[in-house]
Order: sequence, then structure tokens, then C-alpha cells
Amino acid sequence: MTGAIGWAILIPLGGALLAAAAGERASRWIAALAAAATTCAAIGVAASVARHGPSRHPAGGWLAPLGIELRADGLAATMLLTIAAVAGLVAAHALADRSRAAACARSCPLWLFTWAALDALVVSGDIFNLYVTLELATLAAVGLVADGEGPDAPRAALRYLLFALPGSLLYLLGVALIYGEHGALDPATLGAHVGASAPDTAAMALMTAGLCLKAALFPLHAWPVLAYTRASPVAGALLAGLVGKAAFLVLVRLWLEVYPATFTSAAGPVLGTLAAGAILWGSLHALWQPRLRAVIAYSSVAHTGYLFMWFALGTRDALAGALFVVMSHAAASASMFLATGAIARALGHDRVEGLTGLAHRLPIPFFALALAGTSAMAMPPSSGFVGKWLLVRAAFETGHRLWAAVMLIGGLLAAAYVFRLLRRAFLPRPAGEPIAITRSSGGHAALALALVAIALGLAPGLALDLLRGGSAP
Amino acid sequence: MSLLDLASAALLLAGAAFFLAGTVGLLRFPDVYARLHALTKADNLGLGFTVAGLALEVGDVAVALKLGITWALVLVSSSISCQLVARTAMNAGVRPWRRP
Amino acid sequence: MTALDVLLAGALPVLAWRALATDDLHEAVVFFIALGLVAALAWARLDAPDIALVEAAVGAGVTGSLFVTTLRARGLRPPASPAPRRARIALAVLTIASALGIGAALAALPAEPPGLGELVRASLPETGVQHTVTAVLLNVRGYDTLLEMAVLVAAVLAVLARAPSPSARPAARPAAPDDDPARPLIAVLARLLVPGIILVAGYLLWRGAFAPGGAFQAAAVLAGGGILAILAGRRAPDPHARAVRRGLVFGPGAFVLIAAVPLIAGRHVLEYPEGWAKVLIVAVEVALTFSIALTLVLFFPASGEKGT
Amino acid sequence: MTPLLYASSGVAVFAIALYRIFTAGDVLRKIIAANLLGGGVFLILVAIARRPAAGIDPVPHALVLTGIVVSVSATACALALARRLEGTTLDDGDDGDDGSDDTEVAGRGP
Amino acid sequence: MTLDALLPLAVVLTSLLPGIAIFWLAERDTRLRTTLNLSAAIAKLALVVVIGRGVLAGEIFETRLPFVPGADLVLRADSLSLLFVSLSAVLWLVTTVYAVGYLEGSPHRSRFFGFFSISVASTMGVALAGNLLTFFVFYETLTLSTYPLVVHRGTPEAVRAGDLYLRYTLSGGVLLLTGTAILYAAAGSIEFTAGGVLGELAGRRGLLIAAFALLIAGLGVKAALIPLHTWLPVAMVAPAPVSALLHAVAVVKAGAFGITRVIYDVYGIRLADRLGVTSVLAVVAAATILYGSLKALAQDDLKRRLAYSTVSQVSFIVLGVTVVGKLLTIGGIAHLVHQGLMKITLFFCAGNLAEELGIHGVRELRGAGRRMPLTMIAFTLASLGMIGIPPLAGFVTKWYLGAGAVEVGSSWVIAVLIASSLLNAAYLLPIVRDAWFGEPSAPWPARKGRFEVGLWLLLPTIVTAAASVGVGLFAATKLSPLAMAALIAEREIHP
Repeated sequence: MTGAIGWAILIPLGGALLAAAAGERASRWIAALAAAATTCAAIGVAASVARHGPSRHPAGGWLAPLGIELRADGLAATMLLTIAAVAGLVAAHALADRSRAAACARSCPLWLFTWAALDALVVSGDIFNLYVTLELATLAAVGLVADGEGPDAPRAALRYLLFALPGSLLYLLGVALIYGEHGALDPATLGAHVGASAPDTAAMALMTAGLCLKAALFPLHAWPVLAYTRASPVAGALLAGLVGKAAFLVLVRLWLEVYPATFTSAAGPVLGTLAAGAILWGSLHALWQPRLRAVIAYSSVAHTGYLFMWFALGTRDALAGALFVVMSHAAASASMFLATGAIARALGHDRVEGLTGLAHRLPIPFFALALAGTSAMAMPPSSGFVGKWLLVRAAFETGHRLWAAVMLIGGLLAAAYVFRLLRRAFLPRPAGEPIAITRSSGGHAALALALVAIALGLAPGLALDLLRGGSAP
Repeated sequence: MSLLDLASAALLLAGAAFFLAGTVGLLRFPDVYARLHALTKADNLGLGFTVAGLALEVGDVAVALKLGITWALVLVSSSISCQLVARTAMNAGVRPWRRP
Repeated sequence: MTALDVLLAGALPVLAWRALATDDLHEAVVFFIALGLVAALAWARLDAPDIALVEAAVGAGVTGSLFVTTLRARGLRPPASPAPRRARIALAVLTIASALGIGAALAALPAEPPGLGELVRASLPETGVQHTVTAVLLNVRGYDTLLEMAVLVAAVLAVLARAPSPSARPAARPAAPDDDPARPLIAVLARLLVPGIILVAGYLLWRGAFAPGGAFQAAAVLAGGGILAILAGRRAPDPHARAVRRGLVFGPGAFVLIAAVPLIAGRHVLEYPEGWAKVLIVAVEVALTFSIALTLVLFFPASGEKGT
Repeated sequence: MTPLLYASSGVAVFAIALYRIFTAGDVLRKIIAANLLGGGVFLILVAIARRPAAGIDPVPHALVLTGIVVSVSATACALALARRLEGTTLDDGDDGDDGSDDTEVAGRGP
Repeated sequence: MTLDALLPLAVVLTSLLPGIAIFWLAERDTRLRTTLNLSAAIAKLALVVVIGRGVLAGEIFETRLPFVPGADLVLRADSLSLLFVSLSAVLWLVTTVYAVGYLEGSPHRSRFFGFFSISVASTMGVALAGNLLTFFVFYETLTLSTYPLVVHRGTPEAVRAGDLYLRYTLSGGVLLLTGTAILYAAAGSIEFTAGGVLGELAGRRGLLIAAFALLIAGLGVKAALIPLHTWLPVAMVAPAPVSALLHAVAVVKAGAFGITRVIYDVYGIRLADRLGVTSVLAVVAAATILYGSLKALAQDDLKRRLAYSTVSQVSFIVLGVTVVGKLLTIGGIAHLVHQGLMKITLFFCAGNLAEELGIHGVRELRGAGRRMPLTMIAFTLASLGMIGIPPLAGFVTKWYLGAGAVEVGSSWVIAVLIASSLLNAAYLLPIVRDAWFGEPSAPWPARKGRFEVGLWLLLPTIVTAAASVGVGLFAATKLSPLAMAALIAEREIHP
């Protein structure tokens, strides 16, 4: 299955185009088929990496320095599977929802484009190509946000776009400088040549700054929150779960393959400080949000902090931990967004008070929220715990006691804001609250995603072997 | 400096002079209509001379023809856009300048 | 390093500052368009004719008209309160510092870097086209262009994300009353220019294989013609019609198909089969031109759409 | 020497646009700034492409072409959203407004 | 993975899987739920017996699952874990019977029994954990699964009690995680091995002491050492079976068991003693014993009094384990079982009194003996046992603790033992006296069924009372908890 990596990108692209051109009913079928086929392609890639280790696929047949090379290594394989799992289940949720059938002609192509962009980003072996994939993911995400019903959807989408654009263009300027200095765009050549010269340092600083802005790392962290809270649940799930992590994955690629030790040792502590700020700021803000979506949005800001903490630690185990946080938070936040969508549709609003005594009226969305919350607060049996454990242990091993303390306090705050939601389940339901229980409360996809987050925590061995099996070159 | 060069230099100088006139008109004239007048008339003519001068210089008939087409296009579009701007100004109630 | 270069290079930042610093939006848009044209000249001076063409047609033309239409649709809103002074000063200092840093970095760039130019020229025969930029664009880095087409379609879907369905949309014909004296003039302009535009677009597309030109440039010019036609009163393409959506997707769809075929044959993605490169590239270019032109026209809101 | 001239003018345009995109109040000006940001970077890229004596390096040209198309689609998308925007700015009452106010939610979605 | 390797995992799964299954059962099919519950409990008991025979014969059962780079999920049945597993297995069966009777007709029973089984599964996991990380994983799942039981009633004060419970246990969890992470970072994987595994780290005293303090603080929350104990009395608002099994046995013992593991199998008693940390802990334990008994004296609500008594009794185990001495270790570890049996009997009696006669306060007990003779007999036996009257269970362990203290020569331990026994008498005997010899202020309501209280409630009470007496009388036999404790002390102290 050498072509699997090509299919993983072309099927969602082709599916999106077909869905855009097809009628109402046809576009739903095309989208469903494309989602299924892309998942198979992702599994194919993972299988080939697990069996034969990393492999390279030059696009168009042109080898590295000139053409663009697609690489299937451990990191790419696990991320492809994560994207397939989360995007697939979110897609199932979107397609299963009869009431928004008409929207599929518009939203199905967009979330397929997002899927294709993320797949392309994860396997891409060319720093300019990473810029194009980031842009495709951003624009498709903006389209999804703009598709929401609320009065605020255009404003949220525009704000999201106008903060994402400078980020990518800063990154592009970095790419331009590096190309000016070394005349190459593939990480292998760059890794060998990039040193500590003025253009290299400026380029790396710009690329890192741009990616930090796009990943909404603290102190530039508030801009995606409005989009998360105003988007429809499907858009919110994809944005917070996957698109929010794209910039981090790009920076990990650069950090591992392109950046020299001189730069990483200098930039590491800076990113560590910003990450610590994100963890504390995000968790504290999530504590007092009156609305459920805002709590999840700020929790995503805090989780971005956990991800970027790896740059301050740098060890291989810490990377496995950070990637586990990516996987667990992708599944958990997507599940929480979908569950919130189902609850908000039944209650008419998503204020936290509405959760009171809800456990028995809407068992499935609430159970999904509880399981996903367990993963969000990184308590054992969840995959969030595995990620945080690896990061905290690496922090102690590398002597960063302060970062370890921040992560542990962050975990405690996370437990606080998750239980602030869950504790209401046991309070009796106030009489006056009407609940429109629709036939399918739409929580099944949310529950499936939450179970993925928990299952990854119970058997992390598989994912860790795949990560190591084809470890990044 | 063959005869051809002399002719093209002369044409280019004339073109430049008309462009200068157009620009002075743009800066000095009091209201929008006069400025439009200066721009469309003087600059188009200036462009015509410049194109002619260059056509002599370039020596390849195809390129010269392309230059000619460009001049024609500029003539058409500038005259129509000048008319549109004048109409919008009139609708917006801009009174033409009267000598005090 | 002639005086013209100094003039152009100096004009760009000045125009940028004027465009962004004025409080009158009309002035800002006009400066933006002016900057687009000056930039096109700058590209010409930097021996980048392909980019000059695209910049003039798309950068200044289509984008400029989009800005003017959006300005007209939203009308003049009260100027918003700018960010607090302290933050602005801090940001100003930060940007100036980074600009100096980047400038220093640029100065330190080697004068003779090992660019990929020779490699491209060396492998030009295998790419099936003579013009290096088209070779890079559609063959060597064709994968980039494939994703870029997806960006374009995603953008147009985002633009149409909340376009009112046909029933709710006011008549597609422009709202200008019929007795508007400007109508016949634009109609004259359209009648004169549009056929010429189509001709130029076809010419650009055809020469893309061996000289500056190609799909984007042709599509940009074609889109300009389309917008002129809409202004002249012809029906704007209705985004909800099935035919328009098919046209939109036809180009990128063909490209994805051509990219997928080698995969079935067990080769790499987008690897043109031996000898077929030229034919496939021309086919892709033709398909893309039509779709990109349609996309750019769809970006342009039908004049009836008053910021719904 | 010419490439460095245009490159530095590109840096200037980039810096101005970067400053204004965060400080401009009005939405339209932010979009213009976003466009100019791209313009600045492309200027630098093409200036870099022109240096080798052997001939012009076509790869940055292709990158810039791709960049311009991406920037046009982003701008068109931003303008379409701007047309649908009620207020003039993105940030009206934005500070506390990251989902914590009480307006009815867009929760009706799937 | 031979069959033996699967046994420990099977023990955990026999209550985890039914637990998950019960969640999805509808409220009304109680018959299916009860049979599922009871069969799971019996199956687990059978498994424990099989493992018990193996461990006594010196075999080691171990399940090793790949978990995280540098640490696996290990479930190992050695002698110490067998003791705690057998105690929990027996009491889970008894308490399930009691809970079925107690919760007759109350709402959300599927949810209750689901979380009930999962928390027992977590307790099994805590008992069988083979390394510090596995211990932490199950320690935290115990928190997660017991929280819904504390707030089961859904009344505002139940949820408030739940909040307090969470605040303590979650912060404790973070402290434990910090300590674990420090040790794993310093010494690689921390497998529980007799005699401790931190030998090579002996040089880094600061790190070891800090890690020890963090671990004990984390475990101390559940072991209800002062000042981390305040959640326990407040959590008494939970239904009786929860207070009986979880707060008297499972959760509290998990803390004490954890402390035992850390001292014996992570640090090793000698290293811990050299670091001087055990003496500090012993003082805290002693203080908790006295403080718990004194506070119990002041409570007039029966369940809160028993809760404070638990606080003090658990610290007996901690005291026995921290002071170096073979007899003290045997006394401490045996007390884990003895105290469990006695305390659960007392809580069952409290539950019966509340359920049947609506008695909550200690003063309302006057003359209850005549109305509910069997329950009060059980209560009296358990109380006398707690006080330490020979030949009952409490006396045996206190005797060993006293003898150990004399052997080691720490006289203050003896003083603490005597003082606490007197205090026990002070807060338990008045209840017994009132119950038997007091005059009821108003005539007791007539009996509903044939027995003084539902059979489902009475039977478990009698069984546990008999067990607590039996454990004391037959302490010398080979199968008694005391013998098991001696075996453990043998393996732990002189490896």
C-alpha cells in the first residue's frame, strides 16, 4: 500500500470537490464515502509504517531538494490516525443530523477540506508546503465557523481569519529568509545547513513566532476563543480539536529536523514560559466561565500550554507525552463540543446552570462530557493522564521543577473546572426547566470520541510503539 | 545617432511635455471636471507620442503593434472612466468652478 | 540600480503607509489599488513577468474591485476607536525592531546562494514545458498548486457560506435603475473590451508553456472581463445553480484526477506518466483557467447583494 | 544591489502592515493590512530569486504565485465576511466578549 | 500470558466489567442487577481463594501490561496484597447484600451499583498494584468512582460533602503524583520489592525526604491523618453501605495500605528509619489516634462518632507500620483486617438503627436493645472488640502493638495505646449501656416484618459481627489474618 499516503490526501480533496458540486442527498453520500475511504487510507499508512518503518514518497516523482517529499513516519502515522478518528466521528455526527441536511452541501466540503489539509500537513516534507496546508486548514475552518447560525458567526469567523493570517505570513517570511540563505525547502537539506547565522536565526524566530500566533499560545491566546464559542458544534470540535494543533505539529517538525541545538536551547525556555502562562491563564479563566462552550474553549488554551511545554523539555519521552496530549485533547475537546451541542439543542442555551440534574434526562451527552472531562483533567484511566505523566516525569528528569509544578497545578485547576460542570449532575433538576428531548440527542458521536480518549489511556502501548516504530528521522 | 533615434527622442520629449502639462493641470485646476479634462486629454496624447517613440525604437513590428493596442485600450478605458467620474461628481452635486 | 528602481522601491512603503494610516476608507482603497499597480511595475523590474501579470490583474484588479464593492455595500461606518495608545506604541517599537532585525538578516544573505534555478533548468526537458515557472508550478511543485486550488475552492465556499438561497436573493440584475445614463457607456466598454479580454486570456494560456503566462494569468484576465460584464448588466453566475458549482469544481477536480491516476498505477502522487507531461499539463491548465476565472467572478458579490 | 533595495522595501511594507493589522480599528483596514503583509513577503521572496548570476531562480516565483492566489482567496473570504458584519470593528466590546456574555448562543447547530 | 498471569487481572475485572454492565441496566430490573452483583462478588471470592492458596504456597501471580515508556501496568498478588484483597472481597459480598436491602425502592440504583462495583475494582487494583505508577492509577480511579457514591442522594449537603471530598482527594492525588514523578525521574521504574528499591538513591537525602513527604501527604488524605481527615466525617452523609464499605474499609484502608507499601516496598523500613521520616509519621499517627478518639467523644451523631473513631483506628495501622519492630508490624497489618471487620459491623448496626427506627443521634438509642436485640448484640460485640477487651479482635492487635512497643522500648506508644483504649471505652460504652439498660422516651414502632429489620440488612450484620469475634478467637490458627500478618512481616522485615 505505498500509495496510501497519496490517497489519504487525494480522497478527502476529491470528496470535497464532488460534494461541493453534488446535490443535497448526493453530497451526504459522497461525504460519508470519502470519510470512510480516508480513514482506511490513514490505517493503511499506519500499517505500512508499523511494518516497514518510515518511508518517503516524492510528490510528482521529483526528489528532495527540488520536489516536495511526503514522509510517512511514526509521528505522521499516529497523527493521521488521530485526525481520521476525530474528523471521522465528527463527520458521522454532522451527517447523521437530519435537521441540518441542507447544510451538508456547504459544510461537508469544508470539513473534508480541513481533513485533507491536516493530512497533508502531517505528512508534508517541505516547509513552504506546510504554509499552504496551514492556509487551507485555516480557510476551511473559517468557512465552517462562518456557516454557524448565530448572529455572531461572521464576526467570529472574520476575527479568527484576521488573527490567523499574520501568523502564517510571519511563518512565510521565515521560509523566505531560510530559502534565501540555503536555497532549499526540504527539512533534510535544511537540517544539515541551518546554523546560527543572522538570516537563519531571524528566520527561525519569525517561523516560531508565526506558529505560536497561529497556535494561539499565550500571550496571543484570546483570539480563537470567540470562534470556538460561536461556531456550530461540528466546527468547534474540528477547530479546537484538530486545527488548533496544526501549528504545533509544524513547529515540532521544524524543532526535530531543521532547528539546530543553538536555537532550540535558547528558544526552549522562552516557549516553556509562554506555555506555563497558557496553562495557568487558560485553566483559571475556564474556572469562572458562565457558558459551557467558553469553559471548553479556555480549556483548549490551557492544553495548548501542555503541548508547548515539550519545547522546554526536549526529551524523546516528553515528545511522546506531548503527542499523547494532542491525541487525547483532540478526542476530548471534540467530544465535549459535540456533547455541548446536543445539550444546547435540548436546553436552548449552553449556560452551566442548565446542566443541573441533567444526567438522567440526557444520559449519553452527559456521560460523554464526563468521560471527556476525565481526559481533559488528565486523571488516570484516560489518555490525558498518560500524556501529562510523561511530560511531568520528563520535567523532573531534566530538572525543570517549576514547569512540573505548573503542569501539576494546571491539572488540579482542570479537575476543578471539570468537576464544576459534573457536580451539577447530582443536584435535583429545578422544576421549571423545559427540555426538548429530540429523538436522537446526537450524543453518540460525542460518546464514541470520549471512549477513544479513554481507550487510548488504557492501552497506550499501541500508539507509543507506532510513534517509536517509525520515529521521526 | 541615426535619424530614427533622433525622431524617437523627439517624440518621447513631446510625450513627456504633454505628460508634464497633464500633471500640472491635475495639480493646479480648481475642480474635478477641469482636472479630469487635463488628465484624459493631455495624458492620452502624451502616451500616444511615447508609444510612437518607443515603437520606432523597438524595431520589431509585433511588439510595436502590441504597444499600439495598449494605447488604444488606454484611450477607450480612460475616456469612459473619465465620463463615469464626471457623472458621479455631477450626481453628488459638485458644482463646476465659476470665476469669482 | 537605476533611479526607477529607487523610485519604485521607495514608493511602495509610502503608499502602504498612506493606505493604512488615513482615516478615510475611500482614500485607503484608492491607495491600495495604486500600490497594487506600482507593485506590478516592481515585479516587472525584478524580472518576474508572470507575477507582474497576476499582480496587475488579480492583486490590483480583482481585489481592488472587491474592496470598492465591499466599501459601497457596507457604506461609511463611524470610524472605530483604535487600540489604546500604550499598546500601539509598544507594538510600533516591536515591529520597528523586528523590521531592522529582518533587514539586517537580509543584508547578510549571501549574494550567490545555491538556488534551485540550475536544478530546474537541468531537469526542464523532463517536465514537458519550456517555461521554468510553469514547469515548477505545474510539475515539479505541482502538489503545492493542487493544494492551492483546494484553498481557492474552500475560500469560495466560505464566501458563499451564508449567501442567501436563490429565492431570497433580489433580482440578479444590478439595482441601477434602467434610466441610469451610465448604463449604455459601461455596456459600450464591455462590448469593446470583453472580446479582446477573452482573446488575450486565450493567448496568455497558450503561451504559458514556453513563456511567461499560464493558467493563473489567463484566469485573472478572464475574471476581469467577467466582472466588467457583470457591471455592464449581464446576469452574475448564481452560486446555487448546479452548473456553476460544476464549473467551479471542474478544474481542481481534473487536477485531482490527474494526480490520482499515477497512484492507481503504483507510482507517486501527481507523477505524470512518461511523455504525457506536456499534454496533461496543458489539459490541467485549460481546466484550471476556466474554474479559477469562475471562482474569482464568484468572489465578486452580485451587485444586488447588499451585505445581506 | 537592486534585489536588496526591493527586499528592504518589502520589509518596510511588511512592518507597516504588521503594525497596522493589530492596531487598525476598522475591519476593512485590517484586511488591507493583511493583503499588504503578503505583498511585503512576496517582494522579499522575488528579490531573493533575482540574485544568482546564472539566471533567475523560478522556484520563488512559483511560491509567490501560489502565495498571491492564497492571499487573494483569504482577502475575498475576509471581505465577504466583512460585508455580512454589522458593526464596524471586530473588537466592539471584544475584551470580555469571548463567549462569556449572555447573548443567546448559536447552539442550535448540530 | 499463562493462566496464572491472568488471575490478578481477573480479580480486578470481575468487579469492573459487571460495574460497567450495570450502568446500562434499567432501574426496574432489580433481579438481574442483584444476581449480576452477587455472582460477581462470589466469583471474585473464588478467585481470591485460588490466589490465596497459591500465595501461601509461595507462588507469585503477576499480570504485566505495557503502559508507558519506562513503566508497565503491573498487578502482582504477593502476601501483603492478598491480605487486603481478601478483606475487600469478603466485605464487598457482604456489603452488596446489605446495599440491596438498604436501597430497596430508592432511585438511581443502577448508577449506584455501577459506581459501587467500579470503586471495589479500583480497591482491588490498589491492593494488587505491583509498582508505584499502577498504584497511582487505581488510587485516582478510586477517587473518581467513590465521588458519585458520596453525592448519591443528590441533596445539597450531599453535593457539598462531595465538593469537600473532591477538594481533599484531588489535591492529595496531585501530591501523590508529584512524589511518584520525582521518584520515577530519579530512579527509573519503582517496582514494589520487599526491603525497598531506593537503595542507590540513599545519597540524595533531600530528594528522598521531599518525595516521602509528598507521597505520605497524598496517601494521608485517604488514610485520614490529621489535618487531612476533615472530609471523612462530612462524607458520612452518604448512604450507609457506602459509609460502611468505602469510608470504613476500602478508601481509608487504601490510604493506610499505600503508606505500608511506600514504607516497606519503596523505601524499605531501614532506609525510611535512617531518613528519620518514620518517627515524624509515627508522631502524626499517634496524634491522629488521640485527636480522633477525643473528637469522637464530642459527636452526638452516631455515624459521625464512628467516622472519627475510624480516623483514630486507621492511625493504629500507620503507627504499627512506621515504628520499626516485627511485632509492631504484625500488629499494624493485622489491625487492617480486624479494624475493617469491627468497623463495618458498627456501621451496619448504625444503618439498621437509622433504617428501622430512624435513630441518628446517640441519645435516641436508649432502650434500643430490647427492640432490636440482634443488631445491638452485634454492636456490643464490635464495640468491646474496638475497646480491646480480650479475647476479641481488637485486643489481639493492640496486644501485639503493645508487646512490639515494649520489645522496641518506645514507652510513649504504650501510653498512646492505653489512652486510646480508654477513650474508645468512653465513647462506645455509654451507647451500649443506654441501648440495653436505658428507658426509651417513646414506645418503639412495631416490627414491620418477621425480624427486627429486613433480613437483607440483618444477615450481613450478624456475619460481620461473628467474623470479628472469630478473627479474635481463632487468631492462632494458620489461616487467620494474624498468621497472614506474621507471614508478611517475615517476608518484609528480613528479606
